[in-house]
Amino acid sequence: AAEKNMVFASPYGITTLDPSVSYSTELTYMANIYETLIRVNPPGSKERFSYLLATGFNASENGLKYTFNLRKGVKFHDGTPFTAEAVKYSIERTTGLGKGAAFIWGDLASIDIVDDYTVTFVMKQAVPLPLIAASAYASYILSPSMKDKDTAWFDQGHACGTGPYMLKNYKDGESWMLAKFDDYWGGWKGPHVENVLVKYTKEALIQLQMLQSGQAAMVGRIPLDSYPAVKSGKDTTVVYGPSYQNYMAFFNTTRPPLDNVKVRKALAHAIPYKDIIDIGFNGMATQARGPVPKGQFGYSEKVVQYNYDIGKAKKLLAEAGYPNGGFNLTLTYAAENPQEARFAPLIQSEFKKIGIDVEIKALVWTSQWSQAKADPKNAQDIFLLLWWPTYSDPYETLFSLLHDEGDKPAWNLAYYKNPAYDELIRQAYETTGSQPEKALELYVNAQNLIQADCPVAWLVDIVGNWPASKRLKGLAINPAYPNVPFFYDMHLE
Amino acid sequence: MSLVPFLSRRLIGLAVMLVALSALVFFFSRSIPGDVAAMYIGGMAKPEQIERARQELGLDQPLTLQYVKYMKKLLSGDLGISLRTHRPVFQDLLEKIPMSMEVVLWAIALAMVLGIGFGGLAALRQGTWIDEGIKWLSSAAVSIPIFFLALLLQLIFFNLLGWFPLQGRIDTFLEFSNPLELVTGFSLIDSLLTGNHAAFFNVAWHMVLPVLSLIAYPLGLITRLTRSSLLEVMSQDYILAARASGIRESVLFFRYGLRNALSPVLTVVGLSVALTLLATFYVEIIFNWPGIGYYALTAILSLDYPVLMGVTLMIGTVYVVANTSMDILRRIVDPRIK
Amino acid sequence: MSDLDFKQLAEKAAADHRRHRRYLLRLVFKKRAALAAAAILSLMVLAAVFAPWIAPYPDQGKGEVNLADRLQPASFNHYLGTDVYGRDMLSRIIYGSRISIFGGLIIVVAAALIGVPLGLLAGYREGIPGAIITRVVELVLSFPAVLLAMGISIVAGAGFATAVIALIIPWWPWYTRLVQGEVISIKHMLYVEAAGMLGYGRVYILFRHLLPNILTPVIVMMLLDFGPAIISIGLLSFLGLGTQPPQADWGLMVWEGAPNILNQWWIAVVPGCAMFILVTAFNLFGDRLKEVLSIDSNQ
Amino acid sequence: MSRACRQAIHASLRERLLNKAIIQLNQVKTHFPYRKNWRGQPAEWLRAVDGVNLDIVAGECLGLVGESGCGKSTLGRSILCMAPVVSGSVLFHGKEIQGLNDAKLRPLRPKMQMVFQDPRASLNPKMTVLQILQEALFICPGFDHRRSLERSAELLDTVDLRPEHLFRYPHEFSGGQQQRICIARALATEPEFIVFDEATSALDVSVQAQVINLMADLQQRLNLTYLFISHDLSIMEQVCHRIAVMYAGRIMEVQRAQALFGSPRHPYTKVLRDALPVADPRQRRELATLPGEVPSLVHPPSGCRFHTRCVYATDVCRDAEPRMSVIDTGNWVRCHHHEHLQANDELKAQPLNRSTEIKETP
Amino acid sequence: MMKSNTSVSQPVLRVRNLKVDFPSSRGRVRILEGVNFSLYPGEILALVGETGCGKSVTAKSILNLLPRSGVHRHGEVFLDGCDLMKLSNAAMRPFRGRRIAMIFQNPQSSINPVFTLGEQIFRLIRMYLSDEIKAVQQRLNISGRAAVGQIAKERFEEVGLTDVERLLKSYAHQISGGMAQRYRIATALLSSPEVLIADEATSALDVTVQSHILKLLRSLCRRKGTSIVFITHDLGIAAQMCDRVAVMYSGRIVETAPTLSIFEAPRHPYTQGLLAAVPRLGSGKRLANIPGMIPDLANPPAGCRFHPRCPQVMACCKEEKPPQQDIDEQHQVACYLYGEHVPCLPTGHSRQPQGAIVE
Ligand SMILES: Nc1ncnc2c1ncn2[C@@H]1O[C@H](COP(=O)(O)OP(=O)(O)OP(=O)(O)O)[C@@H](O)[C@H]1O
Ligand SMILES: Nc1ncnc2c1ncn2[C@@H]1O[C@H](COP(=O)(O)OP(=O)(O)OP(=O)(O)O)[C@@H](O)[C@H]1O
Ligand SMILES: [Mg+2]
Ligand SMILES: [Mg+2]
Repeated sequence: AAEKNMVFASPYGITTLDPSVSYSTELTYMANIYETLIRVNPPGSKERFSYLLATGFNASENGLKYTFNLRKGVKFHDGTPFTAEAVKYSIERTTGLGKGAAFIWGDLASIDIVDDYTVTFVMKQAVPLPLIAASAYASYILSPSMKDKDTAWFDQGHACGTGPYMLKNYKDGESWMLAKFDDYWGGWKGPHVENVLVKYTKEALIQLQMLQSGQAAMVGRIPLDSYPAVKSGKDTTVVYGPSYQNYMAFFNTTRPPLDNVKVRKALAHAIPYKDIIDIGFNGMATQARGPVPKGQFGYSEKVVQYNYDIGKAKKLLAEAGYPNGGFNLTLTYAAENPQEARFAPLIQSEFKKIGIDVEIKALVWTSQWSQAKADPKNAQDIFLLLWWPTYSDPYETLFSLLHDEGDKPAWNLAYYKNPAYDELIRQAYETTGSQPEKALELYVNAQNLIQADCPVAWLVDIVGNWPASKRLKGLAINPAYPNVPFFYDMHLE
Repeated sequence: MSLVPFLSRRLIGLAVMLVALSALVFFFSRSIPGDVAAMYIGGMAKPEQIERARQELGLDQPLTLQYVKYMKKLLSGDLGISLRTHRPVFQDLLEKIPMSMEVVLWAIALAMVLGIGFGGLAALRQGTWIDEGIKWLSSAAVSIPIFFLALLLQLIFFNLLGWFPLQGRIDTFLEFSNPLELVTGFSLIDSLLTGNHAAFFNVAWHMVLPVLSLIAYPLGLITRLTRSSLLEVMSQDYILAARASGIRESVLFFRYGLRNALSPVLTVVGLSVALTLLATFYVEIIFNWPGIGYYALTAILSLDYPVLMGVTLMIGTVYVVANTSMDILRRIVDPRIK
Repeated sequence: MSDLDFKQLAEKAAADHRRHRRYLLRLVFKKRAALAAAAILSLMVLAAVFAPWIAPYPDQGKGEVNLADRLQPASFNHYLGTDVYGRDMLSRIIYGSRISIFGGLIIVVAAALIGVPLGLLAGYREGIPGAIITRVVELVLSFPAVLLAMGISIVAGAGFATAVIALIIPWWPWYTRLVQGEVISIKHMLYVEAAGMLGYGRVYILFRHLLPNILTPVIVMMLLDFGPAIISIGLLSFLGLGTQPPQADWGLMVWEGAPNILNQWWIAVVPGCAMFILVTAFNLFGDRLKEVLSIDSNQ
Repeated sequence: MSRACRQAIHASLRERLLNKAIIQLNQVKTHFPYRKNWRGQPAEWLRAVDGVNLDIVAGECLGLVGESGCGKSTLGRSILCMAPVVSGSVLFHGKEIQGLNDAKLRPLRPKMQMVFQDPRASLNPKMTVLQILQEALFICPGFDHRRSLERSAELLDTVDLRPEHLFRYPHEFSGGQQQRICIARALATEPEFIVFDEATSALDVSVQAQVINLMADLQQRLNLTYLFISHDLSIMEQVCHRIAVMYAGRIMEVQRAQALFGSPRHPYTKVLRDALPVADPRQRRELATLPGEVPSLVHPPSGCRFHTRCVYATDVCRDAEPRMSVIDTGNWVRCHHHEHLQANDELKAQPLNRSTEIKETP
Repeated sequence: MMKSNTSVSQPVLRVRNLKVDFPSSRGRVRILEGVNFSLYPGEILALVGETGCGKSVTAKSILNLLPRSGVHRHGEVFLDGCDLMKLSNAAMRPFRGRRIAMIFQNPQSSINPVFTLGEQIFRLIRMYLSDEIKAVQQRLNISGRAAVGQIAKERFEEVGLTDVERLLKSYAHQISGGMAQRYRIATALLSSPEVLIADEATSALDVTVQSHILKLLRSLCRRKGTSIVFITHDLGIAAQMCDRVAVMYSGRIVETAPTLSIFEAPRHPYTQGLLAAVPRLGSGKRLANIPGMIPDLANPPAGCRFHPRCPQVMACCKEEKPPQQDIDEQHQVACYLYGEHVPCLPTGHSRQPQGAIVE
């Protein structure tokens, strides 16, 4: 008999349970409790989208109007029937609150209810609305019966979506249960996990032990060096898949010696990509080729890549007037991120070989960020960053990270200024909906512009993974929703 | 002499201390670089969003005004809202404190009983191998870093021997069959209150290793102190006089000597409470114990200053309360103390 | 009386006092535990001082990665095995002793340097200065030290220097307390009054009479604080708030090694044991010294 | 010092008293804050010395005797301006020294010194004898290291110690030797006046004899004036010219030493004398006792302070403070009934309030 | 003054050749080197001597109160024919307090500071006087508890302590030295012991209080038939209070005699020196003193330990310990100057000028 209960030892905590506000690790659970209208399918699938609460949509000619047909007979957890009103209510609540990832709806003009099961989104600009509506954040549909409830109420451990699971027994910071919602529209025929106990577990070591001792069927993160053992374990395995997450190192281009493009290039050549992949990620990464992760729209082999070449690095340094290096740089990383802690010393060690002393500082993320933003003159020289797109379109990444933000950037921490680049990506964005090929070409050009100036060293694209029990079937990774295990698709043997 | 003025003096002291403490924490935590509003919004927020949050949180006002507002709210038990979880800090603390205090109190109580026992035994058998053994063990106990001890205990008792559970306060399978329902937050008490006996024993079993890790330092400290204090007391005139009047050695030791030796021990017990509470930071990480330490640690890593303030005030209060109650005990035990 | 005369007498007395000190030292080492502790301490101090010459792989001790030899158990090439980056554990331990000993020293000395003068002042001027200092001491003591240290580490950025500073801040009040108590008990001693009766002022009395007489307990406390200070540095490093990689700090090494403890246990256990041994040695030695000093002062 | 010699001094004392006393105390009151109110100001005072008049004549040794805690040490300290005198005047060579600031007192300090009961506690354990003596010497002008060495050796010689002791620490000496070091330190500044505060109480009989002999010799040789505080009357008789009897912060009687023992004027003195166990088994007698407890110095008894424990007390004792009745120059008593007492030793007034006396059963 | 009939009755306490070694940093130190004395029923024996000569050690070793680790005791202590030295610590217990009681110098510090006087004396009453409790219970028809209180009250009044109720609830630090010492006397004499050892029982007290205590001790002991060993360094007390005096010097009793003969005709040079150093009323003479210092016990002089300070030292004194000699039946002295065998004559030992003892 198949087991209905499973334990998930998860390092992903909950910062808020309000689906309109959620913009953090709780998405791991949100996507199991709430649903969006549509969902992006992993690359290589037959269809681009799966249809959840919507059964289909069509766009107007100019790309400003999208009409969605909604699924009938769907119920919220409290029994409220799902209608177009719920869609309008949910999205307007999100934009009204204006928190979290609400900005993705920035170009929304209005939502019009056509009838109970038809709704129209009117946009101000031609944006890829289906991607937005499929976003892992800010696009969940919640029950209009929760109208008088505020964020605080949700944060007490309440939820009311249409997803296959209901939130139960919520103990903040300890554990919570995702329990089967009997009236789920998908039904419970076939093998499905019915109850998931999420055991909040921060330490990788403990997750490993829980997995190995059979206390957990899947975990979020295990010590890097234990992947081989888990992969080849008797009862354990690791499920891999692409993720649209990548690591990068911003160079502070406002200050010598990094204001010299040759120095930056030298550094980009001196980064030990292979070591970072092998040791920093235990092989679970590929060398990045620019800001757009492999598999995502906008990625292309045509983008120039910097390879590890210490000879070239030395030569470039000499050309730049630093024949034996001889300068110091500071590198900061987020203290919460064990991955960065692990590979930062590799960079440091390698840079030492070309005569550059790197001082590594672990700062709490917000401190690191503030330091980088506040004043370029006092900012760190190298800033390590883990990035993931809010929805799977390159524009957000390219725009956020490198468009000219002046002296008070939010994300352009290289202080990179290139009007040609800004123009290129704007054009690409606007053509995405109508001429994808043209858009891709523009994006490649834009990326090569960046590579020529080398304000950022693109380190690695991460391979997503879930260490899990061999008995757990149906676990897969959808790069558009990194970190979301869709429990409904799983079952235990 | 009497307890009432003493207590009221201590209470006033406590209040003053907390005000000072809160000011310190407030201005200190606000001097930490990091955009609080951005943090509150979370993720990759847009500048206008951050600006809105800044206003919402009142961060655009002068710092002193913010402090005054904070204090006003504090008086009504409102510690503000966590920037990270967006939940009221006070409520979070109410949930987390019992979880940590449960282990801390067990550790302290056991450390006190065992420490006084071992210390007494060592003093009683001064110079013998028992004394030597206890001396070595207590030296070792205060010398081992808590995180290392916890790791070792886990390695030995879970991985090698499998006697004790790895993590958490209750086995996961019980969460399906007999989920722990919280009433007071003290899981042992709650499991009894809700008649959940399976959970009771399970929770107790889960507590063993964390308590063992926490106990080491205070136990060593108390043992050593009891021993030396008792030895000093046992050479006092009044003990000699009592012995000369034919009082039985055991009575002499455990009734006369121990009570006299207790006063410095109690001081250390008081200090140990706050110390052990801090030590839970480590133990909770290693044993995945969802208490205040874990909570504070997460807060600190995300610069969640309302939480930090709450935690600091709480630990400061625990410190003062523990010390005060130990002072009261000391006055009861030793009438000479003014 | 001729000049020579005095010199001889002084020599003779000095010789006697030297003999007494030697005798005390012998007394300290009469206990085998103290002897062993002292041996370990001197070994570790020597190792720390001469690290570049002793460590088999000084560069790895300083942090250079050696990816070819990752995660190796003990062997003739690496007596204590290697860590995640293939660095020689023995070299790391030797370099780590520098941080522990040096950090402990700075913390203890700085805490004493801040705490002692304040304690002197608080004890000697019991009025308003005394009351203020006592309050401040209480306040700082009631502040959760780890949180404080974390806060400082965050403000100033984690690192060895900030960790040390972060630890000094909650540390000095203990010295103030100790000294204040000692001064209050000493300042009513008759020899202090005698000096006052000769017409000497407060400052003179403070430095000539009070300071020398509180020094012994302060030094004993410093010695006994060494262990806790070393542990505390490790505690901060363990949380990632102290010394930063690739520096070799024992607490940090335990933290780095902890994820691998199931398979490559030595990466975490060796530095943990090193710390445990060093701290135990300090404690045993400090205890014995305290014992002997108290015997001496009873004489 | 022979008896004849002492009598000669007494003869001249009378004249000198008329001329000049080295120390004159006039209504000196030294109060310590006893309990503080909520504002931290003293609400009650402990009246350790409460209106003392006393003259100390140059060259004499004045004894001060009394129960423990009656204020003897405090009086000694008050003379040396080391206690919080609240009112009254202290004249040194006719000059007011009470209330002077530290700077003004500094030149006077060397002229007055004190030797304490506990020699061990009065020597800094971290200083050698030489350093201790040098500390005293360097207060006086004109001492370099050489001079101070020589002078220190001289001082040790004066107190029968040897130069090699200069480089030793106090704990290397016996109690008697330590006390001699204290005396040497007191002598170092060439004082005119020394207070010995129970300087021999902690010493053994034989050592006490050594120290007392030394004190007497020094007084004669260096023409010093002593205030000799003790609670042991038998020693006082040996060394003092006059004795002052103190009770609960007041001086009750001042008399020449022999006279005090022969015919005590104050009932308290009488008790003190009769309670003394004399080291002569042939003179066995009933030792006198005092009923009741030592009165509180915070709330001292009204009238005559001794009336609560005095067998001769009458109503007047309770109500009125007795005057100083001068017996002859420099000698006086404070008692309402001293004349009757003098006339008739047997006089027994109606006892006022006495706690039960111990009944001796056969 | 009654004089005990020492020649007739058997001694109640007999200490024979008591030797005590202490461990010290410089090796073993012989603190007592053969102490002999007897205590007769009803008498008060004064034990006098300088600081550190071993008076307290003698007292403590009689009751086996010395620290246990490393201290060696030899000799015999007979109480009524029973050798206390042979008893284990536990077997000593029925003797302590019940048959031999002890009072210490500093009364306040010998009362446990954290218990009320009542709590402490009640425990002792229950321990010693179970019969009397029953008797009182029956006589007054009250509970056991009340009977204990009643007895405590009686005993307090016996030593002249009034306001009993308050005292029973007081702690040591709340009462004066005189009261504390009276309380100690009351507890020491609870069980009417045969022997009371008073170790400097009045040294910390004022003269007037001292006389109270002395009177009290004498009268109570007379009444209860308790003999006293009164340790003191005040020869005045010895002269006034005691029947016999034993003079101790550096771990040995050098002279024992009835009070009168000691004071009138001291034989041992040390006794002579000691008496000469005592200030006497009306003598007006310069005090004599004994030159030199008490010997370093870790490195004591050979032979008679007094010889380096003795004005009449002889060659033999430096070699061998002088034996105890009888001057008469009640007067013993340990000195070569007396007795039948005088092995040698005084040498021309260099003496310091002030050392001469002139009578
Ligand atoms: N510095 C002080 N502060 C407060 N009270 C004091 C101080 N010095 C002395 N006293 C009090 O003053 C009273 C008299 O003390 P003092 O030392 O003068 O007595 P004494 O006669 O010398 O006694 P003793 O014989 O015990 O030395 C005592 O009750 C004492 O407690
Ligand atoms: N517990 C001990 N350990 C080591 N030596 C001790 C101990 N008790 C006493 N002594 C030593 O024994 C010697 C005799 O001490 P004791 O106390 O008997 O002297 P005492 O005659 O009572 O002197 P005092 O008049 O000062 O009370 C001293 O030299 C003392 O140092
Ligand atoms: Mg005094
Ligand atoms: Mg003694």
